[in-house]
Parts: sequence; structure tokens; C-alpha cells
Amino acid sequence: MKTDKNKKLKVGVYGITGCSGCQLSIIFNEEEILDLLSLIDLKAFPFIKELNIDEEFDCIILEGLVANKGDLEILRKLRRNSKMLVSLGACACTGCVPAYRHFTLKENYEHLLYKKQEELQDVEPSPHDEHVKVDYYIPGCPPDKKEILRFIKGSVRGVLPRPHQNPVCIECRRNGNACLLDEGKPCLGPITTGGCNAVCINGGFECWGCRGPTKDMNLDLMIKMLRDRGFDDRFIQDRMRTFVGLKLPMLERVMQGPKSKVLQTRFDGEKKFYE
Amino acid sequence: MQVLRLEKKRLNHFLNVVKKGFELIAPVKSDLVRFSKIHHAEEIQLTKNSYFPVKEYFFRKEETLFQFEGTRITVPAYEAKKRVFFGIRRCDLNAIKNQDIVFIRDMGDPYYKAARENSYLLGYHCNTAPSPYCFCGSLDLVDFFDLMFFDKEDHFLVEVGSEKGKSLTEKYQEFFTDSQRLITRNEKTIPGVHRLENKDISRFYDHQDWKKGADICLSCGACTTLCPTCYCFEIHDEVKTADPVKGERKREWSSCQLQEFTRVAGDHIFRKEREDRFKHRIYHQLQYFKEKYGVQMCVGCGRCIEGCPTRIDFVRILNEMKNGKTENNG
Amino acid sequence: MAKQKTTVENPYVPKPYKILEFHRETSDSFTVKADMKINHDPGQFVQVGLPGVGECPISICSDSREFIQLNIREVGNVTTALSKLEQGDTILIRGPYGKGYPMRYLKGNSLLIIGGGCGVAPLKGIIDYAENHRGDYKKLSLLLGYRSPDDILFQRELVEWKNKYHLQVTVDKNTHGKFCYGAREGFVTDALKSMDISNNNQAAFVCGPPIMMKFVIKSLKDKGFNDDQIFLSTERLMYCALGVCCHCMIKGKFTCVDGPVFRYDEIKDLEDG
Amino acid sequence: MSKTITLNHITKIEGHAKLNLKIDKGKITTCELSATEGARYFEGIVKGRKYYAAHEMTSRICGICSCAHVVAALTAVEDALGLTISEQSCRLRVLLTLAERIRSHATHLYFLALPDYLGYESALSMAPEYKPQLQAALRLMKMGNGIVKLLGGRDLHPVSAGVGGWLKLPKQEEMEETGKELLKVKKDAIATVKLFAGLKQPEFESDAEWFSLVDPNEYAVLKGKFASGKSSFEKHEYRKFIEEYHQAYSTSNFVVKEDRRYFVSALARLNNNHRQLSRDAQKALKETGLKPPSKNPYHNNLAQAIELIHCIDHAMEICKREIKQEEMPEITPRAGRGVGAIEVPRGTLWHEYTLDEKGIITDANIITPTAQNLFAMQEDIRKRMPSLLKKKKQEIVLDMEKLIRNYDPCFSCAAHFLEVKWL
Ligand SMILES: Cc1cc2nc3c(=O)[nH]c(=O)nc-3n(C[C@H](O)[C@H](O)[C@H](O)COP(=O)(O)OP(=O)(O)OC[C@H]3O[C@@H](n4cnc5c(N)ncnc54)[C@H](O)[C@@H]3O)c2cc1C
Ligand code: SF4
Ligand code: SF4
Ligand code: SF4
Repeated sequence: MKTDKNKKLKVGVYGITGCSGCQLSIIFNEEEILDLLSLIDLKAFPFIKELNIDEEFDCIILEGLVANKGDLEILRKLRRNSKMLVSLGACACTGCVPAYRHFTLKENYEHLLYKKQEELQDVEPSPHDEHVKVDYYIPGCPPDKKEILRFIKGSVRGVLPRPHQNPVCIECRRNGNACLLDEGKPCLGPITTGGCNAVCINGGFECWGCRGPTKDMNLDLMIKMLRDRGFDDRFIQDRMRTFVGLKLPMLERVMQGPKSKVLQTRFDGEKKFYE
Repeated sequence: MQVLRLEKKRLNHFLNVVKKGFELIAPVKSDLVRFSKIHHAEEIQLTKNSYFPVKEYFFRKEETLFQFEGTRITVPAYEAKKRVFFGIRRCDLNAIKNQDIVFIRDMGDPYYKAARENSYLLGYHCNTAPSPYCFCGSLDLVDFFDLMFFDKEDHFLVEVGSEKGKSLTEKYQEFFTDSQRLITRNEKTIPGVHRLENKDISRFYDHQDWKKGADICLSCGACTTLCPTCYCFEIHDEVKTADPVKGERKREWSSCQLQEFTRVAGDHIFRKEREDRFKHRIYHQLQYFKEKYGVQMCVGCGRCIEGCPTRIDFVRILNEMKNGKTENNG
Repeated sequence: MAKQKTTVENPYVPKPYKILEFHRETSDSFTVKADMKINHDPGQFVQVGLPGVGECPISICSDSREFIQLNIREVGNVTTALSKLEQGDTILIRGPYGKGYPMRYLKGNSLLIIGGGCGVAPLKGIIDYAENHRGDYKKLSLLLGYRSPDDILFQRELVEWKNKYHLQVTVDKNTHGKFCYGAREGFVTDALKSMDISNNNQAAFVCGPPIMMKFVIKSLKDKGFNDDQIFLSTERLMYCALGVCCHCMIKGKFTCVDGPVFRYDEIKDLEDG
Repeated sequence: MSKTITLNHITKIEGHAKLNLKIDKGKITTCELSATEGARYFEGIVKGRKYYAAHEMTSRICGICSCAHVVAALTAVEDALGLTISEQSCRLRVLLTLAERIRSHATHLYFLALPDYLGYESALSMAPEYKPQLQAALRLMKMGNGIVKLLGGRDLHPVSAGVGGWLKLPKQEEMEETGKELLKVKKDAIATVKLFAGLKQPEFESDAEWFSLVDPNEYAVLKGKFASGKSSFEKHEYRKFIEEYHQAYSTSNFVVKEDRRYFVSALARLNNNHRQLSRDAQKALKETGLKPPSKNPYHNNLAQAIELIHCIDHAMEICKREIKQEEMPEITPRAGRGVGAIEVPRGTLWHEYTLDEKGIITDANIITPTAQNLFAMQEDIRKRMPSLLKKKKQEIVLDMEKLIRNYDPCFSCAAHFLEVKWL
């Protein structure tokens, strides 16, 4: 093959505002992490490295969202310096919980605002792709650690794994779970992009939609189903927006639209789960 | 075929003995009823049909097709676990028969074949429909089993359906006595399972009612996952981190209800509309398979309705199409 | 994991073949010649792959028992990985699969070959076949359309084709005035319209992007062609090529076993999007 | 001669922080340690949400101690709702917390702290010479992750712990299996103590007090009073003792107790509770020669290593216990205020929620260990500086970083942002 086998992919792993969980998800591939390092030329990973060589990268994997001016500067600089920018995790891809601030009342956090130095000035919490072009997304809060591996293993060979597009339900049913919607619980699996192996439902919890909406979601129907199960509109909005509110700009319109009111669905299970 | 008799009170004993020679798989109630490995025959429950079909034991959710190291390929040994399945209903037995057609007769899939060859299918005949969604009576199901257990008050009549079945009854002959009778046709019919009236759907392709189903479909794929006959799959390669020239090629379940199913390079999707995908599933079940193999693929277990989060009852939709009843659904 | 080698014929397992020749056709496509010695019909395809990357269906664009030629366009993972190979490398192939063009039944006819872009690849199989069985067919007319002169495939063969057959090449847009091979600016359909041709003892073979096929069929029908005189190649997502995985199913017909070549009357009702 | 040292991006810590030092004529004129992590206002955004969203959302404060935030939030919410959880649920929460501590300590010790001592820029570059040690670290991390995954459903941001109990309980066999695995990695923990006991630590004494939960029944995890050698108070009274204020150069708050700085950490726990360590942990402690209470913050690493042994022992005990099937309780919301204070890898974590009668969160307050330590850390740096002034700038920087990393600070946690007080 023509590819130069000695020329390893120059990779940098960085984080801006976030919980470091995504970067940990890389390290927590305990059995493969040391092997992984032999595949790539890890130029920078400040989370675990002192020496971080700031230069041209082939691939930057970036955790976290833009929350202050410093973040924005770093994001722009990394974008300039890298052939490829990968948004790692929900904060990076959708804004995650911190971006939920857009949907909360200003008075809830107003008293927390205070004077900060220039570079610490707040920026509206926002995912990477609101500011720069993103080449690949590894969504999820936290991202699936195997998915990160798959991405790295693929990209060193020039193969980008197909991004997941199927709903969480696909993996959930394959794992042999009972459907939580049948128990009256507000699971967002049907409108959420899978790839997490439905971990939340495997663990007994509902999907809160952290990996973002599927391109093919039937939002009208999802809203209708949640209403059938006794959840009010406030609940539905809050739940859907917790992780990916910024990626559901149509939510309000759809909720007010007429369609979900006329769909005839059937639900014969328990009503109301919470309260 | 020969019909034997097994006293009900001896069933558990029989199964516990079988369990010593084979892995025994039967329906168990945990949160839902599902087929799983039996530790004690007492765990088995026969009142409800299993929520998940038994197909995953033959057409596995994930199968390693082969390992590679560079371009050198090693095929794994095909699994040879000897298993006895107990409590499979008529619908699921026919589903296995239909998958046999595809995987064994048509293409000779060695993985499926090995799993099937090493299995003994012991059926359990439904005296009543185990779910309100059943409609197996509307389809042309046949007798297909190694042994079939007919539930009769205090005993089972056990019909022998194959040489394999016969060998089992001989091996465990101390449990069986000759019944001196045959199973009548009447005994083989299940009351209340004739819901599907519209069996030839070829002229309804452009019917407006498909929308009724498609509108309340989430494209979640529960229907195809829970279906005992659905068999589509995808193939992917996975490499080792330590050495990316080593790895394996894997096959895993897929679902025609997904947009991904027909997405090709350049992001073109052939069945982009939910309605097309929904329709495709029903047509494959009731028409295309029959065109190709002479039988309908669907076996009427009703799982795709019972397991669908919105309970899309395609049987009702089809019936309404036939009866010209187009109830306004918005 | 006790793995052992088995001798049972396994339909999923490809075999390694050497690349005899690697030739770049255009900026995004290339032709590979592999030392696979098989009998096949023109229009049939093989599953080509690389370990760790995957497989994809590619039509055989040659007609020989000594080797197969594949023309591949780089669009995704597998095809890009293949593009990095060179002569002497090994690739994994299984096949051939599908029903090719029914050349034997068409003996004595003239052949009208209409290709668009990378759709020309499978059609080259017919050209090579016809050349190898020159006496069996009357006239060969080739109508090949590309987006620009840079996209023209099989430039090595074109000179020969031009001498032997009736050849017309079109380009949608002539980007840099290099009018090679007598190419004309315009769409294939326009060239077809102005072509003096009838359906008399003539079979038409069409392969190209869906839109192009649609308009070509319309023009052919305007020229009096019957549905059963038109042969189409279809493309679908496929994984197994064995008629099982169901991805390539078009209303009950499997592209991989019932196709990829269909007579137009067989599938004209089948379009499901 | 004046010197300015700015450590703009301190590496090998969680989150983002910087240090600003100005030295003029041998005198320190500025010493500012600050979080530069963007403010995320978690306490603001959980307001208005229902009680059951608190743990799910605040878990996102920090990846490495996500279990801690989950358990602290659940404890606080249950406190507010007046809910008591079963003994088993409580025990499993302890196990979850211990598992997280195992992986967090292992990660910190080997990946963040050790390279400083061995003269490497990172653990990764240690790999050729120190492969066995790194593999031991990875085994410990895997152990911790495995338990978190078993109990919580996944490695980070666990989901199975819910308000009132467990949404999905682990199976008995899995617990037994885990117990066996724990026994296998215990030798790695013991080796870790040996390794860290052998490292040369600078002589230094901090002026701060050492606070942790103190529970008469066990080496405190989820219960107990907040105490140092000198004073102690109940968790509900925390606002009387802890005060937060803000500096413009940081996105994290500073916390001081009664205007005096204090530390929470593994070393604090060891100082206060070392008599309750497991037998093998006590034995290991004795062999190291470390005699608690120690005032030297550089001993925090060693304390973490010793805790590894203790956590494994404690976890093994829990794994032996039987798992009973339990239903989640019915919950009727009510108005109330609840506090959760638990021991997490880096010290004591506080969550407080006020609910209205519908169960909606009307007020929230979260104080993380790093926020509590920040001020004391800064003052330790100030105190240590004079003895370093003669050294080269490079060495000073290394020493400072080493000191900071010793506290195992987590700026992701600290900068979720607390409450403001103008200074
Ligand atoms: C019968 C047949 C003959 C073909 N002949 C040729 C040919 O001669 N020359 C040529 O350049 N191309 C041909 N194609 C198209 C070629 O198969 C696709 O371009 C190729 O699969 C893209 O694969 P990829 O992995 O590079 O792309 P990716 O987008 O990375 O594909 C990922 C997966 O999708 C599948 N896939 C994507 N697009 C297609 C597609 N259009 N058709 C089928 N599967 C697809 C592949 O199997 C692969 O596993 C043919 C397709 C079919 C069905
Ligand atoms: S539990 Fe959720 S993810 Fe699973 S099938 Fe039901 S809706 Fe889908
Ligand atoms: S199940 Fe939903 S919330 Fe859970 S990880 Fe997957 S996408 Fe995220
Ligand atoms: S289970 Fe129901 S909702 Fe889901 S894809 Fe099937 S028909 Fe649609």
C-alpha cells in the first residue's frame, strides 16, 4: 500500500468547559489504552500529559462546550491547527446539561452571575458546531468508550465508522429489555440516536436522550405517547431539553401543533409513573 | 405419527433428566416471559408465550463470521452445543421452519445450520390463544416439531414429529407410555386466532390506510426484533487495538424499519418514507416471501403488535382495507 | 475461544487475490485487474473487500477467464481503502453474484449501450463480451455521458472503441475546452434524441444515475423501444450478496440474486423510492 | 529582582486552572490560584426541575466523581422528602462510592501524580520502563469501573441509583464474582502503597485544619459528623460554618470555615479516622512509617494509596452480603430542605436542595471538595514559596505543580459555580 506506515496520525486530546468524563472515557479503556498509544502519535493530552506539543494536528478530539471567552479562543485555535475536529461527548455535540441554561428562567441563575476577568467572561453555553465546522461527532454523556476506540482505530486506517443513526430502541430490544414505555415511564429511546447500547435502560433507567435526536424521529408521536402516559407538557419539554435542547428547536412548535392531538395510539399499561 | 402419553406430574422429572444430557431452554418468567437456560424444571412457565422469540438461539444477534489476520482468514468452529428446547408454540415452530428455508435450504449458512442441527424442538400446543393479538389460525401453519406436547388436564399427549423426536422418546422411554390414539385435526386448531381476514394484499399497495399505521410508527424496530421470522442483518469488520490487521467480521441483526437500512453512499435512501418502510415489512411477511418460497413468512404470533409501543395493529388495518371501512384517523 | 479451521463451504468467506494491475482512470476512480479466474456473465458483480474495512459490490467490467477487471469510484470507506492499493497487493473477493446480461439470448441483435458516469463500468463488460463474440452481434453503438472531460472513464480503450463501433461521448459541461474523443457538450438524453436509431433488432442497455436512467428510458420508448428490449442495472445497499440480508430488496426482488440486471418490464412497477 | 510565574494551563489535573505568582525582591506580592473552567451554573439550572432530576443533572458536574454527585444529590433529596432508604440500598451506595474512590485514586496516583516523582512528563511515557506498575493501575481502574458499571449501569454518570433505592439491583452471582476480583487486585493496592511510601516527599507543614466526616461505626463514607481533631458539627448546620466567596480571577468559589482555611481529602480522612481502617490497611500504614495526623499535604498521595487497600477490603465485605429483591418506594413529594454530605475521593462533598410541595427544586447549593481546598491550597503555595526562591524557575514550577497535584484538585467540580459573595 502507498500509505507510509511510519507516519502516524498526529492526535491531540483537549478539553474545554466540561466534566472531564469524556477524556476519562478514553483512559478508561483500561485494556486497550496502552496499545492504542502505539497506533497514534499523541501530541497533546493536557489532562494526563505535561508536554503538549502545539502544532499541526491530523486530528483533534475535543471535549466540552463553549462557556466562556477562553473556550472560544481555544476552540478556534484548535480548529485552525487541525485537519480534523472531532466533538467528543454531549457537551461538545449538543451542549448537554450546561446548555439547559437556555431553557431555564434567567432569575434561576442571575444571582450567580458575577464580575469576571476578561477571558472568563461568559459566552452563551453552546456546542462546537455553533462556532466552527466539526468533522465527526462522538455523542453521549458520557460517550461510549468503545465507540471512541472504534473511531481512533478506524481513523488511523482512514476508515471513519458510520455514525449511528438508529434509535436507542434498536439496541434496547436487542438487549432483551422490557419496554419502559409499556410501564408508563417516559423513555426517550424512540427519538434518540443509539450507539450507547441502551446502557440507561439496561440499568433500569429511562433514556433521557443524551445522544441527540435521530434524523428520522417521529416527534409528534413521541409527544403524544408521553401525554397518553399522563405527563404534562412542562415535563415533556424539560425532559427532552435536558441534554439536547439546542438540537430540538422545533419542540415548542410541534407541541403546539395539532398533529399529536389526533394520532390514535394505544396504551394499556399503568398511567403516570412519577408523582 | 406416533402419539405417546406423559403424566403431567412427571413432566418436571422428565425435563430434569433431559437437562442432564442437554442444555435445556424453555420459557421463564422474569420481568417478561423469555426463553432462557433452565436450572430447575420448576422455573418453566407455560401460561404465556415468550415475549421474545426463540430465534436468537439459531440466528444469533451477533455472529462472528470469521477472523482475519491480514488477508489470512480463519473460520471459527461452528457451535455444537446440544440443546433441547421445550415449550415452543406452533407459531414459533413454523417460524423456525421458515428461517430454515432461508438459511439452510437457500443459502447454506453454516452457523445457523450447526445451531439448528444440534437442537431438539419440543413444542407446546396452545389450548387457547395466549395473547389477544394472535392470528396464527389465519395463516397456513403446518406441523413442524420433533415432539409436540398437547396439554390434557392431568397428562400430555406427545406427538412424535421426526426421527430426532423419536430418538428422544426412546432415550427417555421410561417416562412415556403409548397413548393408543392419534391427535385429531380438531385438537390442533386453536380457538380465537383467526383475526386476519385479508390475506392476499397484492391489490392494496396504494391504499390510503397504510398511513394509519405509518403515522403512529416510531421506526423503533421493536417489531422486527421481536418477530420470530424476520432475518435481515448487517455485516461489519472489527479490528484489534493491539494490531489492526487482526480482527473479525461480524454479522448482526438489522431492521427494515430503519432509514439506515437502505442508505447508500452519498446519503441516498431508497425507502426514506416511514410509510414505505412499514409497508415493506408487511409485504415481505405476507407477499414477497410467499412469491419466493411458496409460504407466507408471517406466522401470526402477534408479537410485532404486542411489542409495538403504540400497538399498531396491522391485522386490523388490513381487515379494514378489505372491508372498505376507512375510519377517519385525522 | 477454541477456533479451528473447517472445511465446509462457507458462503461468507472471501478468497485472496493478487492485483495484477492498478490504473487510475480519473481523479476519483480507478481500475483494478485481479487474478481471479472465473466464468461469469457480463453484468455480474463480485463482493470486493479489505479485512478490517469491509466489503462492497462492484461489477465486473471485463470479459475474460484469466482475470477480472473492476472499475471503482471512491465514495466511501471500502472504495477509498481500495484506492490506496497498488499492483501486487492482495484483496479479498467473493463471487461472482447476480444475474448478468442475457447475452446469449440476444445473439443476432444490434446492441445499444447507454451509460452515465460510473454506470459505464458494468457496460464495459458487454463491450468486451461483444468483442470476444464479434460474429454474434450486429452493430454496436455506444453512448456514454459524463459530467466533464475529467470524468471520462476507460480513456485507454476509447480510441479502439471509436474505431470499431459507433461511439458518442457527451459531457454535461466542457470545463476546459479539451474536446477529446469527439465528445459533445450536452446530456446523453439529447444525444440519444438526435440519434438515428430504431428498435429494430436492437437491445438497449442502460446504466447510470437514477435520474439519467429515467430520462433515457423515456427517450428510448419515444423511439419505439419496447419494455422488454431495455435492460437496466440497479444498485442497492447490500451486505451478503446471497439473497438473505434483505437490504437490496426491491418489492420482493433481490438485486443481488434476481438482478442487478433487470429487463425493464420486470421491474418497471417495482420502484419503491 | 522580580519574578513572575504564570502557570497558564496546569496539566494533569481535572479541569482547567491557573496559577499567578508575582515575586518582588524576595517577597510574594501576588499568589492567585484559580479555576479557568467555564462557569456552568448547575445550581441555577436545576432550579425549577423536579426532585428526581437533581442527581441526573448534577452528575454532569464531574466525570471522575459522578457517582459522588449522584449519591450526594440523592441523599440530599431524600433528606428533603423525609425518605429513609433500606439498609441494602445504603450499603450498595457505599459500595458505589468506594468503587469510584478506587478508580479515582488509581487514576490520580499513577496517571497524574507519579510521573512528577519519577521524572516523566506523563504516565504514557513511563510505559516502557514501568509497564507492570501501569498495568497494576489499569487493573485497579478496571476494578473500580467494573463495580460502578455493575451497580450503576455504566462507568460514568451511573443511572441505576434512583431516589429511594435501586432501579436495578446487581445479581448475587455478579456480586460474588466481584468479590473474587477484588481479592485479586488487592495485591496491586498493596504494591501501590509500597511504591508511594518509597517516594521522597518534601518536608512541609500546612497551617490548615483537616476536616472529614467522622462516624463512630466505620471509616466514614456516607454518614457522620463533619469534624476535625478540634471541632465538629452536624451536616444540617453547615451553613453556619462554611462560607463561600468569590474572586474575579476565578470561576470557582473559595470556601473558608469561620474565616479559617481547612482541607478535606484522603489525608484528612486518614488523619481523623485512621483507627477505623481495615486491618490490612492499618498494617500497610504502619509499614510506611507515616504517623497520622500528618500536616504535610504531600502525604495525601500516600493516604490515597492506603485508602485503596481499605476500600478494597470494605468493598469485599459488602460483596459477601446477600442481595434481596426490593421495590422502589412510592414517593409523595413534599416541601422541605435536605442536605447530603458524603466522603468522595477528594474529600467531603455537600449538596443541599430546597423543594416546594410539588417536589420542585427552589434552591440548590453544592460545595465540592476542591472548592473547599482552593483557598488552603493557595495559601500553602504562598507559604512554601520562600523556601524555593533560590531555585531555578523551572524547578519552582515543577514543585508548585507537584504541590497542586498532591491535593488532587478537580476544577471541573469546583467551577460548577457556587454562590457569590463579593469581596
Ligand atoms: C450490483 C452493484 C454493482 C456495483 N458496481 C459498481 C462498480 O462497478 N463500480 C463502482 O464504483 N461502484 C459500484 N457499485 C456501488 C458500490 O458498491 C458503492 O459505491 C460502494 O458500496 C460504496 O462503498 P463504500 O464502503 O466505499 O462506501 P460507504 O458509504 O462507506 O459504505 C458503507 C457500506 O455501505 C454499502 N454501500 C454504500 N453504498 C452502496 C451502494 N451504492 N450500493 C451498494 N452498497 C453500498 C457498502 O456495502 C458498505 O458496506 C455497485 C453496487 C451494486 C449494488
Ligand atoms: S425502553 Fe425505551 S429504548 Fe427501550 S424499547 Fe422502550 S422506548 Fe425504546
Ligand atoms: S440511553 Fe439515552 S440517555 Fe442513556 S446513554 Fe443512551 S442516549 Fe444517552
Ligand atoms: S414496533 Fe411499531 S413503532 Fe416500532 S417500528 Fe415497528 S411498527 Fe413502528
